[in-house]
Amino acid sequence: MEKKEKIGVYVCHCGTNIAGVVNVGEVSKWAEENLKDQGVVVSRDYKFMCSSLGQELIQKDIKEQGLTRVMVAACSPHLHEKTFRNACKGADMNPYLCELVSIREQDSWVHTDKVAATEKAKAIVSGGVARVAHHEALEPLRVPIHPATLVVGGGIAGIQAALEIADAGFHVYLVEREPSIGGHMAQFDKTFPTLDCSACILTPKMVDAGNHPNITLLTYSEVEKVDGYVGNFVATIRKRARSVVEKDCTGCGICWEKCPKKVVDDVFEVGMGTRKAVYVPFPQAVPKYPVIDRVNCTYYIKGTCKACEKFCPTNAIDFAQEDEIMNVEVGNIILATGYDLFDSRRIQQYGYGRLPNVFTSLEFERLSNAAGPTGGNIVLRDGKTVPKAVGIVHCVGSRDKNYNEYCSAICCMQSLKFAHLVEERTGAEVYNFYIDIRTPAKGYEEFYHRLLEEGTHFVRGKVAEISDATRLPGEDGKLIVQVEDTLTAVQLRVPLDMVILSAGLEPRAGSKEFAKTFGISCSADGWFIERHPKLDPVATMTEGIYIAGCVQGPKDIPASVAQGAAAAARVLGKIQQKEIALEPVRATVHEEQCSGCRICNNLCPFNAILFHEDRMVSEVNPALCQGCGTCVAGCPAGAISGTGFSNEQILSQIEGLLLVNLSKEAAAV
Amino acid sequence: MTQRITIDPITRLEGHGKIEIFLNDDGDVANTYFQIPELRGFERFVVGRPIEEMALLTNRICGVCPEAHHMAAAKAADAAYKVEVPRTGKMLRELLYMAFYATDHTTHFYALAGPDFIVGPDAPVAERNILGVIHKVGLEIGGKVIQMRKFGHTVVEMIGGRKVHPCTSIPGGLTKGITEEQRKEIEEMGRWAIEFAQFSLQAFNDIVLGNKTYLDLILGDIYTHQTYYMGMVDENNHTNFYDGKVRVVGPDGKELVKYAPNEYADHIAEHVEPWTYLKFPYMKKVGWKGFVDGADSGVYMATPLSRLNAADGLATPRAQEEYDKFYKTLGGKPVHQRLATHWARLIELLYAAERWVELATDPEITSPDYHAIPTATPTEGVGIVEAPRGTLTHHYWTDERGVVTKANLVVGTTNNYAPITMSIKKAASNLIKKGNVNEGLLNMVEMAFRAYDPCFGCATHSLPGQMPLEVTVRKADGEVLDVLKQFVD
Amino acid sequence: MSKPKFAMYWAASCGGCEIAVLNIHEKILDVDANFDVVFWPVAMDAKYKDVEAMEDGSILLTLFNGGIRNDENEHVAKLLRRKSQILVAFGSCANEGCVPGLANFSSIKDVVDTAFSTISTDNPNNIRPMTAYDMPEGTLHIPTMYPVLKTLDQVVDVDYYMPGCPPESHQIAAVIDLVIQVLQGKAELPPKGATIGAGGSTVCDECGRKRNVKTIKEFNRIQMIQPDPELCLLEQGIPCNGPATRSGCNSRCPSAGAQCIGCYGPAEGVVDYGARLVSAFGSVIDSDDPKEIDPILDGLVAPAGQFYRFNLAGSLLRAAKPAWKSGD
Amino acid sequence: MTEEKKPFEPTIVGFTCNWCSYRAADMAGTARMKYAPNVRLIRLMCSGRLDPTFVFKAFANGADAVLVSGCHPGDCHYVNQNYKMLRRFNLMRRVLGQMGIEPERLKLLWASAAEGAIFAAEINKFVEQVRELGPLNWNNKNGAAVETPVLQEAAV
Repeated sequence: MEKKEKIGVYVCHCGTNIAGVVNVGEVSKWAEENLKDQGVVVSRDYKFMCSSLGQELIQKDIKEQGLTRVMVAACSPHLHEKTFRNACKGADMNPYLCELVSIREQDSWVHTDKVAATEKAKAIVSGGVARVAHHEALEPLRVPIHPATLVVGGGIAGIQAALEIADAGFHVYLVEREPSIGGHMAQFDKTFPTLDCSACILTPKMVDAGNHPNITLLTYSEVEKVDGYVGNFVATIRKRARSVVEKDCTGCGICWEKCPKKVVDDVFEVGMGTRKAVYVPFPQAVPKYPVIDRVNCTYYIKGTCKACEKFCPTNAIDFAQEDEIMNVEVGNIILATGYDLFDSRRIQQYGYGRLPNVFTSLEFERLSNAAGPTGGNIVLRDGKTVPKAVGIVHCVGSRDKNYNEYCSAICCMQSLKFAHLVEERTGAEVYNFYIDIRTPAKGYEEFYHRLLEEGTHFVRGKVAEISDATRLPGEDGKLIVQVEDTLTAVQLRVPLDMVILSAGLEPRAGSKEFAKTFGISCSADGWFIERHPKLDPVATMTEGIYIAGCVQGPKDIPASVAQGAAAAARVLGKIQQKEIALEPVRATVHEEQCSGCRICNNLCPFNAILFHEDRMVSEVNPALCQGCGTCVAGCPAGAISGTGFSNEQILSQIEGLLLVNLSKEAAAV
Repeated sequence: MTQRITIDPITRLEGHGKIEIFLNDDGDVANTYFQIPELRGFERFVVGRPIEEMALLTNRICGVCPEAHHMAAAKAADAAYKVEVPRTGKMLRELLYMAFYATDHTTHFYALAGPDFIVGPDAPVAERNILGVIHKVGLEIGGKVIQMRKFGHTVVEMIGGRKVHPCTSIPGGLTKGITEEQRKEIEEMGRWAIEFAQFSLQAFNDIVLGNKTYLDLILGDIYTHQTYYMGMVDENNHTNFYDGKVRVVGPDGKELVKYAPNEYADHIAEHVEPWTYLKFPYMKKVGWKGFVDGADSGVYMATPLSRLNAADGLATPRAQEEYDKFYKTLGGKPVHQRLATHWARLIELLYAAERWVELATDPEITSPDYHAIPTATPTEGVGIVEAPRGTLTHHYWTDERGVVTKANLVVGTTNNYAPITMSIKKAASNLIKKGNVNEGLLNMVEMAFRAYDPCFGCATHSLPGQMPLEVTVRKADGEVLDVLKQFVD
Repeated sequence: MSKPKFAMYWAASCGGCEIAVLNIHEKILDVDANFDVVFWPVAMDAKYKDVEAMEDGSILLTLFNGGIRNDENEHVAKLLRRKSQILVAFGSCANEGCVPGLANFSSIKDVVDTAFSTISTDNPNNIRPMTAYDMPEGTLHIPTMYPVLKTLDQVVDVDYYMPGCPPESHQIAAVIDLVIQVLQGKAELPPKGATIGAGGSTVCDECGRKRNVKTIKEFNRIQMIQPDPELCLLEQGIPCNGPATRSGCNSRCPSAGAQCIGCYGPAEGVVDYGARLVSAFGSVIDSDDPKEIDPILDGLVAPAGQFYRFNLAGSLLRAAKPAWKSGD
Repeated sequence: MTEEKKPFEPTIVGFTCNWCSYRAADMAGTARMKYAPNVRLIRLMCSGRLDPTFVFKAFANGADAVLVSGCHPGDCHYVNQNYKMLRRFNLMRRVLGQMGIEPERLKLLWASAAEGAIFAAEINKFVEQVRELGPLNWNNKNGAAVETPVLQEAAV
């Protein structure tokens, strides 16, 4: 460095926390004597540097001794970096000219050998001094926040979040992949533990969302690309062609009445029922406009038919309609894209797909739903036979090393709900095959006891096999569940008419790619990672992007709603700030040195690096940059520098650390 | 008491050398030592590098003739991969090489050797340099020499990618070809080069052969040695610089051996002396008998003269005429007079220029078929070319990935280390009597080895370029009797 | 009045630098016109002794090429440092050791032993050259080789660095123009320690090949593929050092279809050349799976030799080696 | 130089990322877990910031070993930058090997913010391994110059 800095060194006792092991006085003295050429002009030790008195000590030196740099050796920067930066600020020194190194968490607390610990403290201090000499005055970046919000996923979590924000008076774009919002909850019959009708509580919210002046509902749409950064995202959304002109459609329903083409509904009815080629997924769908399923529509296959067009009273059918690509500007994004049901076919020994009367939980939801294919009659696949004995298998695809190790959280309660409904509507014998019963929430345990009283059988054991291979009398035409009752250690063969697989929850297919689109990270399982598992469960590592509902991990409706609301609250908080300050730890490309080799281009997960074909140079967008420094380390031309963690800072810190060498003979002398 | 004369460093040769001349009490020459003071050890540190890099690394052995190392290494790599370079690839390499040859021979004749003859061995030192040459034969020649160098380097860059240290030869051929426009340009430059070569021969003819004193000097005994002669030849025993077999003829002109590159180790061995970093190659069959002449001594030389001696002729018409004239004038084959090497060099210059045009006018020279992808597993390969300063041998062993595990280099000038040493001693003994040393005589000592155009940059991987000469004559007690200087510009 | 004095010298080099200087052709005359050339073995005669006789600092500009391989090289380097106001490390050898610096991978013993035990060497008594050897007529001396080859600034203080193996002639011409302009008061000298006669970026900056976001599934040897003549070589898996190598050569080798081998050394401000290539090549590998990464890396033969092909003598790690300190 | 009798105490430089491994170190501290005092940590924002120059510099300035530590694969605070470091890391080890430094002197450690105990244990293990290796001695499979032989030694 050309001009010599004046550095103050402050070594903290932290009561006895540090001084108990490290000879603080010696360290401070050593720094004063040995680090002169590095620019140390004053070095003090003090009981509690973080105390107001300690801070005043620093401020006094800055003023009186004209310090240009401050180096504090105390606790972890994660604890008090801000404290000391502010102290410097208080003395009109740029806060970023201060460095805090830890001689507590990384020294006094973890070592017992006082001599070694003191030596290490010296090394750490000398490293800090060498580093701080290369610090630069920095200003936090301030960016304005666009008041609109993008909510991806129209399930209960997304709806809740959208409504909270919209009600607060800010605009929301609610994007849903399916023709209607509602998500999985719309498929359910009853909700545990209260057993109130799912539709009854969900529909009003759907309608609100549909009519809300502050909500732009984008169903049958998907987010294809997200550019920008917190406060200033631009989302590219593909609004798929419905073949129905929304502004003209009244949702009268004539078109799907007249449509001659029946199609098995694999989505909403999970293959249990049918719909027309032009359809709304379910009666209470929001919005009410139908969609023409171009894959199955006769017109799109053969070029003839057009029945719907003929009969439409408002000429709302438009076969030529094309996908619409729209860009929306938003300040924050909430992801609530939910989950996929575990595919029970993967567990072959359970026979789903092969044995007709093995049902998945979602199939059963439709079966028991009054608006479902059987009008709520719980019957076998043949559509008429009422089962006399029904088994419910818990933890299908969950808590299982072969599939998913995690617990899907909702299956126990769901299974109990099923048990109740079966019992109530068919009077059949119900068997629950479980590993553990987990009912940790308000009213859940009570519900479990209610079931016990209703006389439902509970068999504790993991089902080995479900088959139609009958051996014993009375088994004819039955499904046989092979299971060991681990409480009695007896092998059981339970003959049943119907088996319900309480399948677990899995991340949406392609969630990893999806996460990439938004520049956030997934766990190994594929659930999106929150900023902090306890203290920040709805934020992500990417500023301005929040998660709610099952996208973050399996959870039930109340938890999803709570997260939706929580995410909304966080977004509202941000919007209220109008602008935010970003840490000025950023990468910068020095154009005259950049060769445009493009090696850095694939190093940034936040798409902060753009390449200018015209000038053949790469550039880092400072607001997009999160400051990880990977591109700085990656640039072969050394053309990228990183504030706060520059090469000079790190290299001199290394030199400083190694001034004190435990194995001198190993040093190159 | 003995006197010691130190010539350090030697002037006007590309490299670093030191001559120690010891006089006996009568002031006559007791012995002479020619020492090479440096070694860089390429054989060691190319180990561990992939074989395709040899042509790029060994380039750096010598910046005077990097093209020669580039070619020898590339050919060794071809051999290691057992890959046949497509005809166009071979021609492009040879074309680059001919342009280099013409440039190098020109530089040597006009800047280094020319002064001795054109200006005269006993002319004032201040005139015995390129400028002197220019005065003697006319100013325009200076421009022509520069032009020749420019043209040569232009072609080298067109095909080799760079003026110095070419980079395009890889196992199986080259990384690029040439366009028709480039071909035309190259052809024109080649035709100019032929004229230049003929002009040079004419100048040599008028000034040197026309002058009885010079002719006597050339034919005189001082510069005569009876040794073996080495040179590469094609299937018709015509001299070829880029490819062929190495032929060695004896002092009697009869063929001793004609070996393929991969057989070199059966025929060449290198003798070691503790007072120099350079080794002394000799014909293995004949054996090392010390620094002596004759059919029983394995000493051989590899220079333009030896190449002509080892061949039955030259493959291009004009050069062949000169070849015949050469032997007619000097009384038949083989020619033993070292100073005739300068003439031989000019004949090679003409051959190179003619071959240059031949190649540049071949219809296939612009074909895109300049590289064949190797398919065999590399093992071991030898590559030999004729460097201007002697036969250059590169030999590499590789593992199955083509990574060099061992290397051996027998480099141009090294071939001539023994004969040079002998020439120096003979010249010194003849020219220094009774401790009486004068500058002209010393220059004639230099002429003895300058004929070989030694490049110790190659030989030692040391310092090429010309070094000034200073001779200090000392008594044993170190008292300086006399200091002689000469200036080269 | 007398013209400022100019000198040029080579230590352990191949002479390519001298040839490159000669290749500036008529520009040479400018040198002659503006300088009094007092020491330039390739061009004119003058001895060490004459240089020793000069006043310290009496030479204005000295271009020094070649590495420091033996005591004689170091002696001349120190001599010229004393006599010169401006000492330029000229060419790769003086800057960073160049190819001869690869010898620093081996011990000097290995280097010498290898040279004197090749298959064609006839050396039954296993003789090695001696720095002093007694012959009947007297003792013969040759210089002592150092254990490692050093760069110029490892033995003397250097004012400017001019990279390249050899430096490109157009760059040499440009530098000579600059110096002449300075002499005429028309220009300023760059700050001490600056790199001259080269660009501030890397070879890709001057390379005409098309480039995309770089991701590589395997590295290729140049002779094993028929490369696309338009596309970036590295993107075709060819280990081209261009991204990390200082610009200034007009991307000679890549333009000729050959990979850059790095003769212009590190870019402006780079601490360690090889480290940049470790970053670069690590960065382009298109895999997050160690089981996949390693096979890809196997495609790079002896990476240290590639990353430090010209730079070993100047590298962080080698500069730290105890062996360095000897001879100082 | 007074510690002849004492066992060799290696000096190790450790690079940690701000989010996982540095917090793991903090965690070890708050939990008062004890480990060897030989490692000095440098905090980077992300292991992806690890420039090989840092590692080479550490060895050049006399470190006997270098520890590189980041978030577990998949848990990177910056999505997947620790993978990008991993690619460099493997290449770095190969280069060190040729440069005469045993690759074992460069250790990679994934540690989450919760893994203070693992962090402490791994450091102890590493310090022991380096003690085994002894001081950095530049010994080189390729036989690079460690001692400084003069030519006479080479002569017979």
